Amino acid sequence: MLLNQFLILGAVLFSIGVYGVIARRNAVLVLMSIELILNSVNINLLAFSLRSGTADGHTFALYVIAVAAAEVGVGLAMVLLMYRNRRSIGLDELAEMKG
Amino acid sequence: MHALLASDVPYWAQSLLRVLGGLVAVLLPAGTVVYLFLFKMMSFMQSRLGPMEAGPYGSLQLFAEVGKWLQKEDIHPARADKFLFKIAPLVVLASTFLLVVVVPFGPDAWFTNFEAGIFYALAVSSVSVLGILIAGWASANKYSLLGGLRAAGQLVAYELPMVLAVIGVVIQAGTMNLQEIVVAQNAGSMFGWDGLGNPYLLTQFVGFAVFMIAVQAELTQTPFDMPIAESELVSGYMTEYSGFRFLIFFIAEFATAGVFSMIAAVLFLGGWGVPFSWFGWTSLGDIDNWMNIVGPLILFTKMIVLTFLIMWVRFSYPRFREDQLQGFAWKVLIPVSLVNIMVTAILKVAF
Amino acid sequence: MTLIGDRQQLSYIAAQAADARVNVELETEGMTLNIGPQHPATHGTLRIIARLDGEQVVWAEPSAGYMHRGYEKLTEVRTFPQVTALVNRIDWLGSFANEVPFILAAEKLMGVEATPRAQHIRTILFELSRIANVSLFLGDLGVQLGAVTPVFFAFRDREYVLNLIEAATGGRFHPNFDRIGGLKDDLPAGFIDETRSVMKKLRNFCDEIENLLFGNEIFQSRTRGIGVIPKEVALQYGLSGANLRASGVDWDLRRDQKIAMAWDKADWKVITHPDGDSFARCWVRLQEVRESTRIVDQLLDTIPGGPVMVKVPKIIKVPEGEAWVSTENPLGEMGYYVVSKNDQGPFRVKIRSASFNNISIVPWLLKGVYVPDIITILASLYFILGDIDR
Amino acid sequence: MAKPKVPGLLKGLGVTFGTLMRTVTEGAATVQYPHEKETPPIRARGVIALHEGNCTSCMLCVRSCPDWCIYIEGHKELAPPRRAGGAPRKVNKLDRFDIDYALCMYCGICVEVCPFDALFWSPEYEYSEPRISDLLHDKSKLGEWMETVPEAPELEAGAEKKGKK
Amino acid sequence: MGVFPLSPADTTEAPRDERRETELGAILGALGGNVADSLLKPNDDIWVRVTTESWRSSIETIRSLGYAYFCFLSAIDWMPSPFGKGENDPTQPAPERDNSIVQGYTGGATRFQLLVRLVMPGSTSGVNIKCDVPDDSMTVESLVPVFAGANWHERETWEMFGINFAGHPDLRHMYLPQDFEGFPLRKDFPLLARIVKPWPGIVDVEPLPGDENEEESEQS
Amino acid sequence: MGLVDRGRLPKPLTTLFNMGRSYSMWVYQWGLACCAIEMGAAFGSPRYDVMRLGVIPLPASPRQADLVVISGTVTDKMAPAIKRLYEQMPEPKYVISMGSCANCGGPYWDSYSVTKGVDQIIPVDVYVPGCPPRPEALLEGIVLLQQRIKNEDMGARWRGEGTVPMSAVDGESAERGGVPVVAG
Amino acid sequence: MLAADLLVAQNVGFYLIAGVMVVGALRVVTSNNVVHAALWLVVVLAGAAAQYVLLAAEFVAITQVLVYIGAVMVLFLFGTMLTRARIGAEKDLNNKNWVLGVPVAVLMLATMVIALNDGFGNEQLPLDAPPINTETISDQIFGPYLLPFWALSFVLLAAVIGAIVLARKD
Amino acid sequence: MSQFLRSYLTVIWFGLASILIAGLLLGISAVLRPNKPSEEKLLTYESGVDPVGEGWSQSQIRYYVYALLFVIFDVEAVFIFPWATQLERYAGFGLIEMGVFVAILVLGLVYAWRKRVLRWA
Repeated sequence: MLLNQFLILGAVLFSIGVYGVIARRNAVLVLMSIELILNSVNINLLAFSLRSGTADGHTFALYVIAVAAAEVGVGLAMVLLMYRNRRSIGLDELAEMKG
Repeated sequence: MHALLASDVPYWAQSLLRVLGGLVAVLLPAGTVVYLFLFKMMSFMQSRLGPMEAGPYGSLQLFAEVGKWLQKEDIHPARADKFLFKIAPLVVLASTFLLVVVVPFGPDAWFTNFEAGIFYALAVSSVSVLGILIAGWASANKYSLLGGLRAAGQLVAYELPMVLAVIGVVIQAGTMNLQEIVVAQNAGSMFGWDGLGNPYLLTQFVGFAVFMIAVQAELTQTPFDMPIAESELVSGYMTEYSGFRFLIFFIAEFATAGVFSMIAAVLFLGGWGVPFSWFGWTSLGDIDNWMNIVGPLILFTKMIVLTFLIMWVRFSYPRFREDQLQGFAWKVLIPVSLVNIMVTAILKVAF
Repeated sequence: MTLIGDRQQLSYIAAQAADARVNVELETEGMTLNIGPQHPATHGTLRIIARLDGEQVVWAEPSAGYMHRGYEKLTEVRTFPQVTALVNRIDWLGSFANEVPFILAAEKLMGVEATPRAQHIRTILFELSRIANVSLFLGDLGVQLGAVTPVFFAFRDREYVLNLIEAATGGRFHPNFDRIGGLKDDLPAGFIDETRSVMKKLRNFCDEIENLLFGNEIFQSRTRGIGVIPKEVALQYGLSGANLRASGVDWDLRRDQKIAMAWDKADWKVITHPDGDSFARCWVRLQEVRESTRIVDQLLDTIPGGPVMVKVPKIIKVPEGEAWVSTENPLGEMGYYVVSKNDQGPFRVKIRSASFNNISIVPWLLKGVYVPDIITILASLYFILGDIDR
Repeated sequence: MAKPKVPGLLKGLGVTFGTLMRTVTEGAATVQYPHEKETPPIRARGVIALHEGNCTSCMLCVRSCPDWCIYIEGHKELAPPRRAGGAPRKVNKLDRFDIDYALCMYCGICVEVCPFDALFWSPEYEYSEPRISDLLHDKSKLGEWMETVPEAPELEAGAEKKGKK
Repeated sequence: MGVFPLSPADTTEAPRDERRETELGAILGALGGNVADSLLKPNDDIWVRVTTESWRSSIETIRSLGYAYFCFLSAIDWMPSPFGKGENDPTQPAPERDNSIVQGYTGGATRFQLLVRLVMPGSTSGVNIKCDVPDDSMTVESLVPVFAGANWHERETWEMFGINFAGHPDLRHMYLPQDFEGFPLRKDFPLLARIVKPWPGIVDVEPLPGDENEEESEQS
Repeated sequence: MGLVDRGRLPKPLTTLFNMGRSYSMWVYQWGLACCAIEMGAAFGSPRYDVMRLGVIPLPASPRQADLVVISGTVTDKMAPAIKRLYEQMPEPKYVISMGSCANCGGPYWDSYSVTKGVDQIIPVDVYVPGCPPRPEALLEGIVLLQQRIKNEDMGARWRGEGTVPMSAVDGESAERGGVPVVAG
Repeated sequence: MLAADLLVAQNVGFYLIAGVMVVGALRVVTSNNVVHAALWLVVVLAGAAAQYVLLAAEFVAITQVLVYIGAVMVLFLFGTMLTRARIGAEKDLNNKNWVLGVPVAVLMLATMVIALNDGFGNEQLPLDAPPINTETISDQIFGPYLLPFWALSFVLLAAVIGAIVLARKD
Repeated sequence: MSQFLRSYLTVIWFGLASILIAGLLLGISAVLRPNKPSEEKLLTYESGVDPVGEGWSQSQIRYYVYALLFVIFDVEAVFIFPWATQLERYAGFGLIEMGVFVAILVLGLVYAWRKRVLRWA
């Protein structure tokens, strides 16, 4: 197995995630895209960890997962708040609201 | 068994044997639970007889059931999300199969021997939530949706006490490997007397109680059967399912009951083992080979006892309300199991 | 018996109302949930339409009529014996109790009174049908709350009572045993002894249910403080029977009304409960079954001898007049307002059935509760579809 | 309240377990229907049997039936006189006596009003049919039910004896 | 007035019922001119007929006298049925009947009368209150503001008799399908099944040939 | 597809599947009126215990039911719901009409709001007489239905011919003339 | 067993799973039904867990299943069902300027691929490295990384409080 | 292949087996069973009446809060597990380390409790 296999897989997922963040209007979908990005990061972390033979990457992957969970929790709560107030979870409308 | 397989048999045959074994390990408990408890025990508790006509004492009832369900029409409601509607039962069944993988049946009779076995079991058991949530949503039915949401809310709420209850055992055993947990219980001793081994049932009684309550809830059995509460939601997330797909849900429900009971037996009752001192064993290596045959039977017996408990409660209690259920999990079970962990940890460190 | 104080009651009601209001403001796309006409919780074919916000009921209304069979019209085209056979089927669980007030009303118009023995046997059968009726309620209560076993116990022990009723009247359900002026027939031999032993079984059944269900902490937490009906509201809606007594009104037509029945020959208590919640209603019914078994036991000792029928002509014509008779039926006050025009059949019969009034409170009661509480409240109000729809 | 309070949850478990044990040791309360059958009480209103000889086709039952489910047709015949030398009597002869059990409400009014003791209640109940037309029992079938009619029961003490069904 | 011997207790001369007399007196006193007629049957019941205009206020007054328990509300159609009871022989012309409207206790002037029963909780002191329903407008005040429980009863009465209740929150069909036509409890509402199905009782025993004039077959 | 209903299976298999159908009848918890209580007694009372026969009263939703017992008065308002719920049951499905009301309107034959017999809206396999029928009578109806199913020709059912025996010879035993299904 | 076999088997596994993951990820960002997108995300996450296993990270893989599939996805599904989850396709899930995303993503991917190829080329991963066991991870967390661990607890606490504050009605 | 990976391969086999067995049975069933859709039959079941409104509802926010709490505590459990296996070695210091962590999270639970999000009304 090549190291690059994993790294490029990570890169692909990352890019798809970025596309999702840019293109999606629905806030929940944006959060999902962010999850994609975080997962690609995890793959990289673990791949490097295997390369170096240490457990640092694992520890950080765990932390990433934990923080991602917290992020989703708060993010979705915000989405819900938004939905409750505006009956829509379109992000561009949110931007309009500001201006 | 594994040692035997590893040396002589090619990998594909091993895997095939394992899969067949897995089928037996899933379907046998399911059949047993349905016939023995759902049909017979329930009837007896209500001073009835249960199925009697199909075969002697209704022993062929299950075959009749399968034969019947095979011919039933499979309805997909027009407004349902067809694809998700179809795969939801498979997800639930797959979760059961993934769960049975970690159960050790004997000293060498296991399917897999993960280092993080119990952790794995807890992880995959939560997959069924997805299946149920999908089933509830994809049916496009109000009862189903309410049932699915309730089920998901309940399953996640009780996943946690279950996880926390297990931690006590892990602290005591110092490992997450189920096989080692079994050995630790059967090879252990209580106050220097090893006639009983050290089943964690005795030391982790609180953990056991919490675990069994959580299992009851995970299996959506009364008093935690709000997701399929008949008098409220008709059949909850299964309302729209007909034909064989419904049977898959049904099988999965009872198979999971069996598998969870096995896991509980492994964690708290010493699994496949009997106290090692009876035969003068001290470690996994000493155990005679016949234990690979007897072990599954012992485990099966323990499973029957635990499913009896589950079903006994099921047929005796009324059901909670959804908020009471959540309150019970968060205000009683989780604090209790946290305290249990702390006490266990302190004792472990102290002694 | 723990009581919920008035203050608590009122605050509960206020909280319900406030909650419902809050949710109406928030909710825009609520869900309308149909419970029924085919639904396990509706004892038949009642339909509850509930607008939900999440699992909270914003607004709910029972929609009756799926079992409307036009009794009041049918009575106008039938003769008095035929009507007796028909009204059996209004409250199909306590059939004999349906016949009694009608027959009493007809007797009142005709100015006849049944013999003492007939009155006694009527009372015994009346109480037996109450036991058969309410014991099934106790079992069904379990099913509604998710416990499967009580209903089997209820059916098991109810069969003994039905055997008695059938042995005496010939019908398990619809005795059609009452006649203007007495009863169709006397009791068969062995009835008294058999009844005594069955009453023992029934008391045992009550104990079982009490242990299995009423003592259960889950059951109590499901029913206590749920669906509180204050006294004044209960009277406004014309609630009757155990539902009224559970709200603390000490009123039982069996005791308070002087009619040609034998309740005053026995020593028994009227059960009341001050709480007015679902638990109180169920509890009152449980105790009433016990009291009924006591009444039956006592009446069995004192059956007077003599005929069971006074002399009435074979073809009955009831003189002109109007009469109202109601009795304390298993479900509550059931009465018949009979208008006769000196004919073989009644001119107009208004059937005042208990469940109709008992259920009319539901829209008021369901506001702001949760979906599971709908079931609890409906179960504890205890209705029978035929009694609502007639 | 001196007794220690057993939690209701445990009591409930005790009840079900007690029943389980009772069922195992003493047997269930079940009567295994197709193989063993209970005899219904004597007065049970299962099916109406016709004693054809007693019927004078007087139509009383038909007219008092709330469901209009009895159909009688008959004609008059001359029968030999009862006493020798008397005039021949006019007798009603029964051509048709049908009861539609799909419609019957089993109230028993017809049995009660019959002045000639031609109708009887039989406790039999096993006559469900896959075709609704078969539920219309004709004269001969109603006659067959006569075999199953039991004797009227003894009455409880204190009753005034009447030798009526 | 019964044709049959009354039971011994009732044969005593003109029984008095002082309790009911006081109660009726109190009611009549409170209602004043709103009472159209009243009747007291000793040891039986009280009937009061109030004027249509004062319907709601009269009920309110009576309620304030302690009759707080709402028993039922219904109506009576005093018109004799044009169909009779299960017409014996539909082939024959219907027999002549006296089709004049005769009201029951406490009289009245209209075809429909409302009937409400209120009871004093905890006792058996009840009162049956009647009121005429105007034949033309068929409208009476609703009792819902007085007794919340009257809601369903009035809906039922509206559905069965076609009597309107002014001020009722929602007069919708309750028992019958929304598209049901007619008011079933009116006496002129026909029961179709009875008209369509021949009465089995008409098929009488065929007489002997040459015996035609024998009408009556011996019935008992 | 649909080998069972086309009647394209070899006979032993057909028999096997027929057995399956007859011994596993999930009956729909659905009561209408008085008869519902007697049905409940048949299903729920330990004295009768219909589960012995393989009739399992678990499902509350029509989707899982094989058998529906129309127990009680069918009103005109209820009739569309009954029709729909029957439609919503998956094939193969069976109907028992229990009691006079469901058979023919019974005591309410002349009412303005009652449907005169459930067979006007859905096909019925077995009529159980009584008002209400004793639980045993319902059991007898169920046993009768089971006997018929064991001999049933699914193909014929599918073509809308109702329950007909697989062959005339076997059919003799399925039909019975006025005698109880199981003697003694 | 030969090392070559091993290589083949693992590679086959990798490419299979990677393929599924990429398809899944694409469906996540293109699906026109939120619930479908969420379920495709489940596929991606499960695939990631499998990749972790290939990377000999057992504990992380199981954590991925437990936390992501068992918990976070449930959260997502709740979130969608609480807001809007219709059956069937929905319009306007995408931005008006979704076209912009494509070049950005492609550009980014290209840059990264070039950089990675430059940096790591054909570097092989150790094949028979023993899986990192829980013990090592545990020692890491409760040793050098203790502080982030405690910090994490504050993050989680903040998340709880924040979410409760946001999600409450008042 | 290492033993480690093989174990996980078994997991995949089991997953596939479950799908296969279910698929097989569903396949047999598909061959056997009748299929007779009708408009009424495909209608959503709603106690026998016409379905009203849409088949989804804006469900309660409470479900979400519960799920969120679960996620957070699940994460906590993830960290407790490795600690639990090694507790014997960490001894007292380990207790303190985990004690601090859990205590902070319990604060969250207490907060939720005090804010009454754990009850419905």
